[in-house]
Amino acid sequence: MNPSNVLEIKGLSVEFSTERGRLPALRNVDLAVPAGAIVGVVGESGCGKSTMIHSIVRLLSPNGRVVSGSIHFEGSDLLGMTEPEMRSIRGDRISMVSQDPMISLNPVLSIGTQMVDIQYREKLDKSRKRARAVTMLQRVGIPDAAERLDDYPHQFSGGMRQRIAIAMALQAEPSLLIADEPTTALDATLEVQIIHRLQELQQSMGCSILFISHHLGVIAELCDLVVVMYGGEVVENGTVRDIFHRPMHPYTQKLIECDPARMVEITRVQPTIPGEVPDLARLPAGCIFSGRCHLAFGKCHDQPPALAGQDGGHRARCHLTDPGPGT
Amino acid sequence: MKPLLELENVRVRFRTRSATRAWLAGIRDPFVDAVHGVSLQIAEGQTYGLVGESGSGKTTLARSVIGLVRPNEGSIRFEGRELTGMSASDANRFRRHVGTMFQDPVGSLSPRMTIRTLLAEPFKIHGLGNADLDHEVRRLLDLVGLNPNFSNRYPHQLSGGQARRVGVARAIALNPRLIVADEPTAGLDVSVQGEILNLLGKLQEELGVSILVITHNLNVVRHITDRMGIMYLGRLVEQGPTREIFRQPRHPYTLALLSANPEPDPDARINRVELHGEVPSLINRPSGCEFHPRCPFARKPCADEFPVTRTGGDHHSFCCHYPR
Amino acid sequence: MREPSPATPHHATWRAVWNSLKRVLREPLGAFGFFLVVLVIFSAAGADWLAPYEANKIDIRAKLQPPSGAHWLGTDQLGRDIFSRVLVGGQIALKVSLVSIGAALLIGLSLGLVAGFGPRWLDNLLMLFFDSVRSFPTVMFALAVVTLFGPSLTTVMIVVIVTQIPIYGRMVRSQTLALRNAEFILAERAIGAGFIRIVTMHLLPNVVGPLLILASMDIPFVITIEAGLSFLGMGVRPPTPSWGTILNDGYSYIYNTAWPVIAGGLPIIITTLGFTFLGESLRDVFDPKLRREM
Amino acid sequence: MWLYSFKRILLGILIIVVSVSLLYTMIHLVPGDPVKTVLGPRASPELQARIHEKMGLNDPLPVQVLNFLGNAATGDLGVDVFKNKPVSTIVFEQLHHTVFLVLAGIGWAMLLGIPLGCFSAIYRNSLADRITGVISVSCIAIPTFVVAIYSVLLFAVTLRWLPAIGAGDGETVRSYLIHLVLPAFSVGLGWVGYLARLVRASMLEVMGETHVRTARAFGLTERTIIFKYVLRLAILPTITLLGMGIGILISSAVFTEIVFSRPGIGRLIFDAVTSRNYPVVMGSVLVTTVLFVASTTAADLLNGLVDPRIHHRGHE
Repeated sequence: MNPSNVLEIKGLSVEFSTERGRLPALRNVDLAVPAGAIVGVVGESGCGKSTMIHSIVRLLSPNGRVVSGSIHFEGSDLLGMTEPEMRSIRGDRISMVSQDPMISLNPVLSIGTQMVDIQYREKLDKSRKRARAVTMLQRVGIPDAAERLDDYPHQFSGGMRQRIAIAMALQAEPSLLIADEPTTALDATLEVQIIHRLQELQQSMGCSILFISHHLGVIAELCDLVVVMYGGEVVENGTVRDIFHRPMHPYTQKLIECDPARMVEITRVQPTIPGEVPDLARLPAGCIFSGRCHLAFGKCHDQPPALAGQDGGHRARCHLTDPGPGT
Repeated sequence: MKPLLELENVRVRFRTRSATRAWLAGIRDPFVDAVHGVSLQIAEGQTYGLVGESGSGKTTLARSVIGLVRPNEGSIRFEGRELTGMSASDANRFRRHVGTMFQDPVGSLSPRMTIRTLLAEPFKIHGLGNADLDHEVRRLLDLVGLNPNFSNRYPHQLSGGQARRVGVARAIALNPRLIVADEPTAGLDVSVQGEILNLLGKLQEELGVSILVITHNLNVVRHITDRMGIMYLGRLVEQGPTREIFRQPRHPYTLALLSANPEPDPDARINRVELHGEVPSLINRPSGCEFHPRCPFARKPCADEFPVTRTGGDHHSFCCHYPR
Repeated sequence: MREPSPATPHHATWRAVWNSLKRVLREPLGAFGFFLVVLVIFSAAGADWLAPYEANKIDIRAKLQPPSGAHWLGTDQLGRDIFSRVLVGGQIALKVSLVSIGAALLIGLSLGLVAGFGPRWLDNLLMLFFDSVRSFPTVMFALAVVTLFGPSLTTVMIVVIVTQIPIYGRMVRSQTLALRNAEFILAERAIGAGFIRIVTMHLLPNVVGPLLILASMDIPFVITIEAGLSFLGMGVRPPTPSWGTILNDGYSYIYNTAWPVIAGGLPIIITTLGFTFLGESLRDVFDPKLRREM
Repeated sequence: MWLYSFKRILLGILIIVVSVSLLYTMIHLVPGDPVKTVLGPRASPELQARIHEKMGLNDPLPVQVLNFLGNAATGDLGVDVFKNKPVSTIVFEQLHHTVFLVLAGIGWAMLLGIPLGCFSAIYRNSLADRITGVISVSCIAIPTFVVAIYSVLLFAVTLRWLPAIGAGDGETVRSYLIHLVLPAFSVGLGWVGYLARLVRASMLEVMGETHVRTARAFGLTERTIIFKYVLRLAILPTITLLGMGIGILISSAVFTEIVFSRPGIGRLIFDAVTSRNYPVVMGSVLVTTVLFVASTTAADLLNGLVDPRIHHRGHE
């Protein structure tokens, strides 16, 4: 493991057992989050983003199972830890903000109670913990934080609830924050407010962020490094400029092309990616994207490409950019 | 150009409490204005985009156009004929000329019906049951680019994009003059969004329909609409030609909304107008210009006086004391 | 490419029923429940020619006999063959539950639709009615009705119908309210579908399934009420056999012999267990929320 | 919150008024003179007239209903013309037996059922959970009076461990309690199953919600998550069910009281019905209805206290 990385995932494969058989939701996923960096994960629905973050904190639903691979966090393998060891990391060293603020807080406990509860590791009395909670709420921009500490989640708007969720996640000053589409449920003007707040807090605390989103604009604005996922695989990773200015994988190229915000010229015919996301129960033999790729050639349909490129730098899983061994 | 659809001063009020409850709580006017004083026109063959954040009243406005919500004031004219206060049978005849698409691609299809039944339904409802329905169903599926054997499937067996195509097919089944599309791209992946937008564009070219698009996605509006309107707290704060508004937004809210749209380019430098606070509740509308508590450019008169609507050339109008 | 086959909705419905039945039978408890229910239905339907004796034939000399080859479940205090009485009693219990649940379903469905679609005041009025009937505990209500009309099978059915109406009515109402503003209903209204079309073609198909499952789970409850009232002497009039009267007769002689009591109680237990197990697994199969848990 | 409570209590009173009026009307719409039924066909016309007058049967029906309700509100439930005793006295002589029975029954059901449900939810799909499930469902399915009879057969007749008849000699608490064991067992058995199933189902539902995953992601201990974050929500439907349960049990106690020959309100109504003693029927039905509505109302109010989403509704 590279010591400058907070999180390093190597060869992670995850399966779900369902009525339709075993679904390989993640296959051979590599990902690294350097200390102090914001890493964005982009991908469309069903690409395995959520499965990946649930594997990191080891909260996969009961029918999911890690088949192979390792997840190293600050030097130790998370997959090899006992449950109490893992619990001591959750919420303290790694914390999470989830997608829908309306359902991610307990509805019958006041936010003060919830924020005090998550500080159970600290040896402080309750009033000190409450004071810390107020400070944190102020930092994320909750007006009248002290007066509202005993309010319940339903008394806050969606944007406020997401701020509270961020405050809770950053309370313990974790070294890694996993943000799972934290602004998808919010309106555009609120989205901007919250992203900026997140950026400020990240800079002042110096933590790393793993930021999951399908919104390319947000990724481009916020992240330093970007990982592109498709059908349960990492198809490309690199710096934000690599990905947006020099995309190598045809999927990445198409995805960026498809974003209507990208197009300077107004056009009535939008670019699209024809075809459908592959069915996990019947994966193609070759490249996962071959069925929809406009550049696919013979080899693509029967040989899966490897993730290749500069080590630790810009890499793509494509036969076009990686001619393969022996050539 | 002759307007196909004309809205004048439309106001839709919703009851917030029952009469007895309001009386108990001492509220004299237990209503909110979900839509207030909205006037707009859509010409034949034109695409109009209605933009706004959640709670801005854009969906309510669309529902009043298709007759699901009855406006309390104002008039809605379709091909010059007044729709408000129309008899039920006249309203039904009018519905033949308007196709509707709802937000949820799968949820807006009746779950226990096959696609075939769903597509044949408009014909049956409007007394065209003796048409060759199988032929019509195949024609519609073909038109929206779906394989004919989809007709035996049920809505939950479709992907979001496919269900959306069925929604489009239903909307155009009776050759309408106007399509009202509420968030046509909601819940779809970027790569599929384009397909639906292209489909709408193609159909518009072939059939010459007008489209009213309701969305929060500015990118969609920018590419497919001719004119657009921006709603805030139930009012239309700015409207005009789409190019014009994107080039030079005049209302500060429009400006904030446009700049809140992050570009997929790490080097794009955005002069962002950031708003304070959150959208106020409809029950407590701010005084004066209703945007002033959040407006970064607000000055003294903004808090007291309601701004008049001004026009800035080419039917570009905005409702602000100090337009940009 | 294959021509689209003109699959009728009926086709699909039967296939769906068959598929769910297969899923029910795969679970041991579901299969057990199904077996018991089939057993009960067959024995009730065939009671007339399965019963070895005439159910009311008195033979004082052979009273209170333990089970034997001649009397499989023994005889009661009047020497009547308990096995025959149990079979005929089952017929009555099933008839009462099917007829009264059917009637309650129809009335509840209509009232629920009226409450869901009607004006606010009517909704409030119906809800008040539902709540009032429900707050009249079933047994109290039964006793009150018996005071008025005297004990009879009709009384039992009236009691069941009136007490079940609010349950179905409330459920249909809440479903209707939830679906009334569902997007697919709005979409139908937008293309001009009339009220009757919306209710019959779009609302009912989505309400009836859960309602039938609920109703099937009420069958044991109704059988219990019938047996209970008959046990109290407020249901079926003697000498007509009912599981409740068999139990009551036996209870008077419980210190003499245990057989009549056991024979009267077992069919009740078998039937209620069968219907409950079957209903539970039907609900598991149909309720996707529970299935996801598995 | 107080607006909610006020509304809920008002609704409860309204429900009582409506249901009792319905019953009263029904009784008086039935053909035949209740007095004749009571006194028999050979009673003298003078006596009939006197009883008529005494029972207020000469007034128009709505007046009678109003009078009955008005009197009931002041605690006057009318007079039992047979015994010439106030109905309220008769009812309250019997009521406590039923209340003890119900509380004992639901008490042991709670003590066993709720933990059982929690256990099943925590170890869901384990063998123990499956067995608990089958037993719970069976407990629900078997009717109370069958349980009562079989328990008499087993524990009183065959094993002779416990008494089968009566409520004790009325002198020692011990004898009262011993006589309570079998009735309370039969009354509560079904509720063990109910509570276990309900607690299990609602806990599983809550455990699947996102906020529980959030709590896990903060590393809270499983103990805190189950007992503070899950149970607090999962218990809400249980409170409602218990409220209904007490009401249902009070009314269905009649079976247990008949089987065990116990005094109690169920038996009182049963006897009154068999002898067509209308004033006693009306009075005791009113009391049980009030108890039923009171317990469901109390459950809803308790729910309102525990659930902040209801609690704060008045402020918005």
